[in-house]
Amino acid sequence: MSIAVSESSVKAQKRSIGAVLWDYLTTVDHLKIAHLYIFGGAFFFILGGIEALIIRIQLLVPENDFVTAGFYNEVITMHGTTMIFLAAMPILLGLMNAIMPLQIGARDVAFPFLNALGVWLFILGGLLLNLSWFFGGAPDAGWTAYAPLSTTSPGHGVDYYVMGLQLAGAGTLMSGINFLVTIINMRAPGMTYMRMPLFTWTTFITSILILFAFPALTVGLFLLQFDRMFGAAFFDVALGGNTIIWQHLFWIFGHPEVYILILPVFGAFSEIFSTFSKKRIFGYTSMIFATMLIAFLGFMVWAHHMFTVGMGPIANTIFSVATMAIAVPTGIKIFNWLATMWGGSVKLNSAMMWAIGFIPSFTIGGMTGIMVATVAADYQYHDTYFVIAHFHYTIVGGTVMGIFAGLTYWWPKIFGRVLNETLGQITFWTFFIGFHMTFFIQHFLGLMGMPRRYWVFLEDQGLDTGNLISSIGAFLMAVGVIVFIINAIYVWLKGEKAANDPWDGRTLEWTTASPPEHYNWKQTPLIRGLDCLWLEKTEGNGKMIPAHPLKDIHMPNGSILPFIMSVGFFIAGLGFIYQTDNKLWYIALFGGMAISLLAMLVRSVQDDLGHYITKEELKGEAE
Amino acid sequence: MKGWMGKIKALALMSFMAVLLTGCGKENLTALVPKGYGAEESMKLIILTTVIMGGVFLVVIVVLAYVLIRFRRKKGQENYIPKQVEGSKTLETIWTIIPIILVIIMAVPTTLISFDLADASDSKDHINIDVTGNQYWWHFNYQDEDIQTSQDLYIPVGEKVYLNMISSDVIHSFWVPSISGKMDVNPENTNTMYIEAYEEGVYWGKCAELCGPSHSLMDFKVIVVSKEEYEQWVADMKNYDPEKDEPESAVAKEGKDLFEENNCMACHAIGSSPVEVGPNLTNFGNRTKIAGFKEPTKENLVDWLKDPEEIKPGNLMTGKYPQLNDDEAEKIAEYLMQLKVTDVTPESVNN
Amino acid sequence: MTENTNTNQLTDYHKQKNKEEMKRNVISFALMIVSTIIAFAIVASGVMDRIFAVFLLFILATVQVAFQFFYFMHMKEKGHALPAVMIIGGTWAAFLTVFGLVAAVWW
Amino acid sequence: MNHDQLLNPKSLPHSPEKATLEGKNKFLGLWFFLGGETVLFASLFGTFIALRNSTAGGPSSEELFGLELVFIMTVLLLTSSLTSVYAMYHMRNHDFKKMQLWLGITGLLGLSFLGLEIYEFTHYITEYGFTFRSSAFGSAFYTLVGFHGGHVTFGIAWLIVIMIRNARRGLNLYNAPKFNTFSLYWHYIDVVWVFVFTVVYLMGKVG
Ligand code: HEA
Ligand code: HEA
Ligand code: HEC
Ligand code: CUA
Ligand SMILES: [Cu+2]
Repeated sequence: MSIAVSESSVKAQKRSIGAVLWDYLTTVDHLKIAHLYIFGGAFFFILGGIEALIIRIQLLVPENDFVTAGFYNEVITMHGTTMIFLAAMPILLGLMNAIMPLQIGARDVAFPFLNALGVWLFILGGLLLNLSWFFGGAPDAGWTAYAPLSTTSPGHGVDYYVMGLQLAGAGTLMSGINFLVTIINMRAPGMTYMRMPLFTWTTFITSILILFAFPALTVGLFLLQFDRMFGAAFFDVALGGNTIIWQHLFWIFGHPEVYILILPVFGAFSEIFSTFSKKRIFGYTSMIFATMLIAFLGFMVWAHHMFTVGMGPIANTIFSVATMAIAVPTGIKIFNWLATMWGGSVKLNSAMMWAIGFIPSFTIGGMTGIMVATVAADYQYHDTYFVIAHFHYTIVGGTVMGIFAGLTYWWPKIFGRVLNETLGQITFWTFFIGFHMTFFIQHFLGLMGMPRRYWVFLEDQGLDTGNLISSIGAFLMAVGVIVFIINAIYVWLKGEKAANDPWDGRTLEWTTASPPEHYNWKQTPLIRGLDCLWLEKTEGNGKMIPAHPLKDIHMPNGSILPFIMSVGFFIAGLGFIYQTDNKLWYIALFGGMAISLLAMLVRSVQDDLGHYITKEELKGEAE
Repeated sequence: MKGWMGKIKALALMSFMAVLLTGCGKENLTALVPKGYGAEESMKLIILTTVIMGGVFLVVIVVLAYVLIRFRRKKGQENYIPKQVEGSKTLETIWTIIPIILVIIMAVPTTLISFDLADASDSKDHINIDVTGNQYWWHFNYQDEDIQTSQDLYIPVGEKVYLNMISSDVIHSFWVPSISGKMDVNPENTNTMYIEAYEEGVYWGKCAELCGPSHSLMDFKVIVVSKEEYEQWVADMKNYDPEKDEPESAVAKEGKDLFEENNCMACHAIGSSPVEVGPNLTNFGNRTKIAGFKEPTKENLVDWLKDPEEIKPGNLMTGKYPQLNDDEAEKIAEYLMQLKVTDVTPESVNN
Repeated sequence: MTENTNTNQLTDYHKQKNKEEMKRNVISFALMIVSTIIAFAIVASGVMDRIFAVFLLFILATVQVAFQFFYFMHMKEKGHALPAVMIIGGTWAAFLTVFGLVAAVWW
Repeated sequence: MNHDQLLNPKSLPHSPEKATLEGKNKFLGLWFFLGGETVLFASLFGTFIALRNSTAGGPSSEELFGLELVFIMTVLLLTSSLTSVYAMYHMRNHDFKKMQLWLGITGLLGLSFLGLEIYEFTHYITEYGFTFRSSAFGSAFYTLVGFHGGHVTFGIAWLIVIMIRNARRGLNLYNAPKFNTFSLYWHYIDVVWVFVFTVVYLMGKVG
């Protein structure tokens, strides 16, 4: 059996589907892994979007019975969980995977094998979670899974939640470490920290957040798992347990998580504003500093989700004021972006439209964030549609718009095609209008007395019009998303191959092919300053200077092991879930574990030294 | 705190134009028309922050619009290379300092109000009520008076009332938007909050923490009556003796027997008995709603008795008692509907 | 595999340095054992009152851990700036976590 | 550099564990991993401290714990930390045999630690009926100490794998980083134990 599969550098010929599939199953190349992240994330985004549409249909009119109460709770739980863990984060990880190595001049990430393991854990974790739909009901305790509702929830829904997130979370943690080491150790010559593009910087800081935030979730999930599956008493009040521990652990993870969602797109927007204004980013240093400050403060504010828990006024106000402080660094970023455009030559194509639409949308979301952070006012906002409005303004108006912006901007680099501009504009306008229609009105719904997670709202409570408008808006958003999908398929079938540098870019990724070869550059470029490509365009010959003469390139070997390991964990996950019903499932539990451990053993026993692409081969591929 | 309130009230009016267009929601439910102390204090902060946010947003949007109009790339400018500005110490300092100041302006009243709302030092001098959250109904135990009720909470107008809240199962959250902000009802510790209503009336209360399928139906009412009426109510409730109370009509009598036969008493108390597996039904005839949200008509009650699951999915009464036929249900309903202990009812509010 | 390999062979100089370092490590080990003994002794003898004992126990633990990090795990050496940042960052996050779970709970 | 050079035990630089990019990556990656582990254990410690008096009528820490056993376990684990330092010392001196020897001792010390821990757990279960399900305190205790024990177990397994795997290959640039990362990990387990014995056992005894 040959486990190591060498990636051939043969130019893309027509290959059979099986070969393509095998290629992706065994790949350790950062760009292909990015493809997997993006496609996986897009799949789950559509799934989560369909769930959102179900929510909005149910809330179209008062006392609707489109879905049952139990099912509604499953839908909102899966909507939140899917969107955050399986849609937004993976797509962001995909963008980071594709672009960050290209921005620092690395050939791949530091641990390609772990990278592959991470993506497969995400995909199989996501599938595991969604299997619950088919086997006895999805989790129904909210994406926050507050105990004791989650520990006492009947059926296996919450078990799927625990195991699915445990797998996906482990994958994310690996990616975080991987990106950190890559950025620290694998920058091209001359790429000092203060010359790194802002997207790389935000990747770096996001990774730190991942590293320190996810373990808290891991522990929380373990406790939940032990309570549900092995009779532990962490959240069992009768045995001295305490349900608030879960809330703390969840939010110690959960709040940094929302910055994990937003910081990468802040980075992407910085690149986009700068490129399409033809200006360097305004206040580069303060942008980095602000990002760090957001991350730092982000760890000290988690309890603002718990103002009504009864922590007492001292804790409440400390967390409240700490939270408000985040307005300052975020404001710095907003105004720096505005200043970047100021005096520039602003080109309004679809990538830039997303960025421009983001500014008012996210500002509203951030400002309502400050409003919910004022603790005594949050007694009113908390757990109402005001909070729903707040976080959809930050997440959809920030993260999702950022994802659309980043995808539009980097589509040529990642997929080798430029997206169609007309379709792009249609997507933007329908989505943008639909978004504000859906969520703006929800601020008022919340204050008018509509709590969140309500299966029905009652007649004659003044909530009808608002909900109707909101639901219509959601469908407009759906139109936007569908047009985007059409766009992607259209350019894939019909579009021309993209140029290396279609946007007159400024950063290193635009110096290599679209899409790049798996070794990224024949010769690692030498970096001479910030916005290094722009520098060469204005002060050099428009091309990067190679840092060394042409020589053999060392690349890692592909491997099927990450996939096998993930499958093992997947099987073990099922074993954990069902061993409470039937002890025979222990076979799956231990069997799955054995598969994974065996794969791990093979991995560590093998000498896997990678392979070389020789000078001659490289020369053969003349430009 | 009155000073800054006055000055910004005018501005606040403007920012609430949008709200007014759609209405402020239903009176006695909306948080936008506060009728109690907590809601009013929260509203002060809501207004203050909304005004500040309006200002900040205006600045951002004006700058953005200006940039888009002024610096948009026009035909023939494709090759124009703008000046590559690194940044500006002055500007960056300005937009660091101003938000800091704004945050401080918000932080101070936030702190004051939060401490004020959490100050329970005078709880001894006021009415204390134990609140228990259950899937999916509320129970109220008037500590000092030895009175138990469910679903409808009677309080006197203009008086501080302390609520000591605990849950018997999962986490709930007690929220009467017009009167006060919410507080979680946890299973392991008692949370205390106080409410004070300014006007008589029947106010909607909602459960605000996901607690299962019927979370959205876990409504309750706060009935604010005048002080005299409240005292009357307390006296009536206290003096009520379920033993002595015999229904007048024959149907209701039969209903009472059926109520006992079907073992409803195992879960439902009538009178101040401590049974609280299900709602206390002492003054059921005065309820504003059945099961928290259904109009108190006989048909609805019969429907409830025959198939509570249909009305409140996941409720804990379903399947715990013998199936009732139409006739039995009618009779029990008749009995329950005439359980009126006092003349102080939701209707008597404002009389 | 890498561009900038360090091909220095092992020299006597390095051997000598390794030896000195090993000596320091043995000393820190001894100190660790001593602080462990003190910690256990404090508790076993029960001579100290609670608050003070707990305080002292934590100091001893911290000292021990510092030895581990700085000597056994070489954090004192150069090239360890980032590991130091990581551990300090992790410790900070850890501190907040413990604090949140213990002190900021409301009762 | 090519593959032969990488696998050749004869051409080692003086710090073989960090001579290659892969070695540097592993080294740094492991430290980051430990940073994450710090938060992981902090969450467990926080949970434990919050629940340590929630005995639900069962035995409390004062009644349960005996200091002698814990002291012996502590000494075993601390010593194993020192022996792994010795192993790294010999690695830097390119003395593969001695390195393996000290690693072996480290593993044995780790195993005896683990043995005592298992003995301790069974003791609590059989003598006091104190289990994972007894109370919130029980759950928190076994989870925290068990997580640490799990880390020890994993460490020993890892050690065995790299020792056997490299027994015939000797020390080279490809595997030196593996030994180094193992040793860092092992020290870290010791660090965690210091807090375990302080917070769980000593504080449990003090009350
Ligand atoms: C991308 C995700 C994201 C982002 C970026 C944010 C950003 C912020 N969030 Fe939000 N939040 C969520 C996602 C996000 N949030 C989610 C998912 C929830 C709900 C979870 C759940 O319960 O299910 C939530 C809930 C939530 C709560 C709990 C509410 C409740 O349940 O009662 C709070 C409370 O403080 C809060 C605050 C904030 C603050 C202060 C910011 C700040 O970072 C915002 C900072 C930005 C600005 C302020 C705008 C720009 C600044 C200027 C233009 C400068 C000048 C401005 C001023 C001086 C005001 N958020
Ligand atoms: C990344 C995070 C994210 C994103 C992007 C979204 C996106 C959306 N969300 Fe959601 N949401 C959450 C995170 C997110 N949400 C979370 C965390 C919660 C809390 C859950 C909880 O309480 O536990 C929540 C809760 C939540 C609620 C409250 C439910 C309740 O409390 O009862 C509502 C209600 O309106 C809502 C609506 C929407 C809508 C309309 C969108 C829209 O933006 C969606 C737009 C997308 C589409 C409409 C998809 C279109 C695609 C198709 C139609 C596919 C068809 C095409 C093909 C098949 C090729 N969300
Ligand atoms: C297992 C205990 C149990 C039994 C037995 C039981 N109930 Fe109930 N009952 C409940 C619970 C719990 C509720 C609250 C349901 C909810 O609102 O979620 C309730 C609610 C009600 C209500 C509505 C109360 C209100 O405040 O609006 C009525 C009326 C009622 N029950 C009547 C009866 C009658 C009549 C019987 C006997 C035939 C009966 N119950 C038997 C537990 C029980
Ligand atoms: Cu009770 Cu929601
Ligand atoms: Cu938050």
